[in-house]
Amino acid sequence: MSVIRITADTMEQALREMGDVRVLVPSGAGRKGTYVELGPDKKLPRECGDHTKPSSPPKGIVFPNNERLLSYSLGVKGEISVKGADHSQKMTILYGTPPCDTASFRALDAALLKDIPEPGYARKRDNFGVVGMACGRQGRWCLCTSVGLSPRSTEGADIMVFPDGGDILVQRLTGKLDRLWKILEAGAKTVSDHELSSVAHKYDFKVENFAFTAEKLAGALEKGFESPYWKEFSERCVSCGICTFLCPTCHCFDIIDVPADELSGRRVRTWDTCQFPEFTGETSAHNPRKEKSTRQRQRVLHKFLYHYQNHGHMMCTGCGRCIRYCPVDINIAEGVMKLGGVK
Amino acid sequence: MRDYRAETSALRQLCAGLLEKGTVDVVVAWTEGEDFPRVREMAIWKDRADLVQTITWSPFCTTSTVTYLKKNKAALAGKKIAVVVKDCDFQALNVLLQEYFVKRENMVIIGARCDGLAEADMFPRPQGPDTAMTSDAEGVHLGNESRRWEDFGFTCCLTCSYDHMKPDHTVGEYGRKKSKTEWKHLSRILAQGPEERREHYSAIFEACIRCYACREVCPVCACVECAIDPGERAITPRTPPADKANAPSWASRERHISENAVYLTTRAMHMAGRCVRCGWCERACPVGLPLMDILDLTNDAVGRIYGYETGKDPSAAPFLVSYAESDPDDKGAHQ
Amino acid sequence: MTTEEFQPKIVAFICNWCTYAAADLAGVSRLQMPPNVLNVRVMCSGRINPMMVIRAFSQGADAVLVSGCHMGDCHYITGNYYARRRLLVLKSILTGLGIEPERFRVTWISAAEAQDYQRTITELVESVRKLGPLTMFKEGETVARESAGCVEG
Amino acid sequence: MTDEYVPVIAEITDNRMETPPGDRSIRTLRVQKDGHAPFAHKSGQCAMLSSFGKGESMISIACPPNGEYLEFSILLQGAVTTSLQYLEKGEKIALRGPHGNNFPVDEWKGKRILVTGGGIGIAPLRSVYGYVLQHREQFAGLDIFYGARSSADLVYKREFDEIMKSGKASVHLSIDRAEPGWNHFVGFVAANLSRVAPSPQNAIAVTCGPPIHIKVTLEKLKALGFADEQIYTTLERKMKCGFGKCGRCNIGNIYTCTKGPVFSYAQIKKMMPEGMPDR
Repeated sequence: MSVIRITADTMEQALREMGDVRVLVPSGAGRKGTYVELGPDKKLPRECGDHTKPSSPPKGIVFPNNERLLSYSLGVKGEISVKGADHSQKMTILYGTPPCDTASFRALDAALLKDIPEPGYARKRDNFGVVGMACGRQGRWCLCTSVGLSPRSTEGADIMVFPDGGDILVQRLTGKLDRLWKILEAGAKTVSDHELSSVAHKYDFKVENFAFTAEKLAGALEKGFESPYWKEFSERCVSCGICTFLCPTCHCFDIIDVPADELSGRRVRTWDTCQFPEFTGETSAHNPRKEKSTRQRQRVLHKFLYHYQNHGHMMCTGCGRCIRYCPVDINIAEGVMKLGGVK
Repeated sequence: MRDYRAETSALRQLCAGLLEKGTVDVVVAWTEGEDFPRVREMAIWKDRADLVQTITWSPFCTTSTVTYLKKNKAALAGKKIAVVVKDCDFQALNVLLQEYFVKRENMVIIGARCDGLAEADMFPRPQGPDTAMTSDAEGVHLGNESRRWEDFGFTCCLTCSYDHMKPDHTVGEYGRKKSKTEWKHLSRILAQGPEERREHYSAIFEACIRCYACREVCPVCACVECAIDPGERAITPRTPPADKANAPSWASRERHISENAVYLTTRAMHMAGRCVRCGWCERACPVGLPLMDILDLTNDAVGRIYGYETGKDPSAAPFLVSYAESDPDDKGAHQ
Repeated sequence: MTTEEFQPKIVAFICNWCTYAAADLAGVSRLQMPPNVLNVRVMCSGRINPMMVIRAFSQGADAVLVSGCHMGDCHYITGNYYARRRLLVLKSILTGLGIEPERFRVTWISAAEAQDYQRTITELVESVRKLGPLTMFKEGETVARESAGCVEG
Repeated sequence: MTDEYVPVIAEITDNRMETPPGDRSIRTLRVQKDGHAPFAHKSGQCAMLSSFGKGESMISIACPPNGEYLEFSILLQGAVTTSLQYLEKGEKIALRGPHGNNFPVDEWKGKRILVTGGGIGIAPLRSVYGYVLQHREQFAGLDIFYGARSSADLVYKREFDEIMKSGKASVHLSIDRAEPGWNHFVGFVAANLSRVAPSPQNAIAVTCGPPIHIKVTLEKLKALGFADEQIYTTLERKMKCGFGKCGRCNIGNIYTCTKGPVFSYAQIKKMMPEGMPDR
């Protein structure tokens, strides 16, 4: 069986005793929150929801904002020597992410590992597992049920946890965290499918901030490419990177050279965003996305159309961060609904 | 006690009149959004004058109409613009006037007296868009819910004391305003030793994700080409290759403590005589950094050492491109 | 590394018309000075962009000196007046951030004041030697944590 | 696991001047590694050339596959291209690739190939007409239309003279404005095209150049009766990674660095409208 019932304390003890593993947990909700290491003074989260969701997404653990790709050194006669970077990282377990953040790894895997894998992400992903948790409280900007997920969905999780009173039900979904699973499984009570579904059912509430189903609107979005609405939608956009840097699935990046001196330096990958005007600006001054309406269109359609066409699921996971933290109240759900003719 | 419903309807009438009489081509104001009481800045053009009925004014207008002017400069160029500004936006507009970014003769300034700003997220929602909005010396009241000014933690608003503006039209009582609390935070930081200050500011530099929201929302960060950018925004098809190849690179886009420090320090430097302490950068920062702690170092120097009042006089020379023979000299270690 | 052994790296932006001449005269007169200073000759102190100073610090300078003509003696009439205002605002910011005021000096030394130049440099090197290396702007490569803002610890 | 970011180090074995020095200088670099091509490629593919400390640029490979060398014709544009142009014979260069798809030249065997290039857009086309010239007997014909602003801006001039002399192809050169001593066509490439009016019968048209060139040429080719499937062009956007991850070169859901840069006009028509050449 792959579902067991244990106490939350057993889980905490198991994670702490794993030794050479880095365990990351959300440190708090909102702007001040981030994902931090589970130190001795930190308690393992017992529940999760909008009230535990940090403004920073967990993507930075495997897809850092700043990562060295290679170091180079040049000789005075034009010789070049290049050393690739070591992208490996200590085994890391992310614990207690709400389903929206958990599902972000499904989207990132699809985007960054398919065909030719992105080397930095691929190496870090190898040593990284996610213990997702069912979400107990929706927030004002949540839209997971509109994008094909739900407060109990297990997409992207290696192990899923359903809090049930003081206990938790633990469901094994992949073999990635089997070391942890073996510790938990020893002496634990197995749980029937029936019991799992009755506990999971508690998390089946409908998130009703925005009444639409994204998959049904894909066709309308495709037709709405040249809609004048994009101009209205992006009119007050200030072209900052909040919506994309805080998005758990946005993964566009820039590659820059940082010279240390004339003859050596490093090549670095940093987060980039389609919202910056220079993102697609070519040296010849030609820029296919010069207007901010075209840039906002790229953001919305990439999430709700292009990724869906290429990988079969929405790139938006419905966490609502881009809506909540947008300084000028640009609402991606509202945009999709208007374009899709729902509203 | 101020009733923002009443002030809003007065404002709507005023704006409708300006558009109707043809005094202006466009009104830039806050309008009701989908997510009451959050507001949205919008340009209402003459041909859509019916939209003035969506104009709103309340302490929830935490954004800046001047940023809207800055970001939509091309669309608004050469037009007669009426702009609704709260007190800090007014100062920002004065800074832009000083730098010839906008022309005063093209502007009709509607000053909305602001008693402080309130965060929509602090109130339970959703509430109907007709909910009563009032405020008094204690705080803000939205329907049956009340929050004290201090609850929002908008330090810039709590210490705001602007009282010297002359708008063309006013909303609300345009009397003298006193700050609600005294601003002691910076002096507390400065009273610490260099070691502690380094620690405090290093934590800010380290956590910055370089989304540039602070720069983009800033109403006075109005340069076409920012020194921090790799020189790509000002390129035209006629820019010679040599210019593009030799563009100076002041800061790299690497995100780590050192480059973040370069970015934020440079921004603080360029804000000398520009920062009007509207605090929007701090409110917008998605990782909650106390950015005003950095900018106040600049504001403190500009105000205390040079006695310069930012944004007070639209016809004065900008701070950084002027000098006085009485400016102080470097006193070595005793700065 | 003990403070006795520490050799500070100091970048001096000096104006062509006054301080550079003073430095030249100091050299010709064989005035003894510590060798820790890298002189960068510029045409006027008014040419110093504050970003040059910030960049110097972030690229590993332990102290920065900007030196030009005395007030009223600027070869370009007012360059040093502008420089004084913006550089001292920068100094206030840097001091506030926790960079000791000794690390950033703005002085005015005329072409004849070789001894002033010698004294300024000696004092600067001595005081920075006592302070030790600058830790505020760590060089990029030495930063262990490459993931700013995402993961703590 | 191979690291996509680590480039191959190769040697510059030739750096030829194509157009006079100045703001529109074009030079052709020949790159070899131990006497061979650094990697195998197909006509139309690109490579990411590095100039360390400046950055990387996606440059079309301007020669047909030959196993011996790669060639890149580089127009002076910004920081990277400037430093690439300064590379001297014997110096090293870092490059990665090949990136992108290719012109289906093998499928075109037995057909007449029509190449229309504008400006530096002739560089990727050189890998097409070069291939056709290599295997001339397998193709029914070859027409090359090529134009630039002035005679000084024309690249591969000597090569075109040789091709014309050899009679293996008909070459139609043009410049935008009249010049003394110019005995070819004066006007845009598209105008030259309608003057010659090649037949669409059993033909494939390949075009590349500045966006306006592609747009007008497409219209002309359509007017001449070419079907959408007979017209091929390249779409290039700013690229950073070169393998479909960095997210800036997409047109709709198609990443031009992996699914492109070569598209038939029929494919382009099915794409999101931002793929149209005038965008």
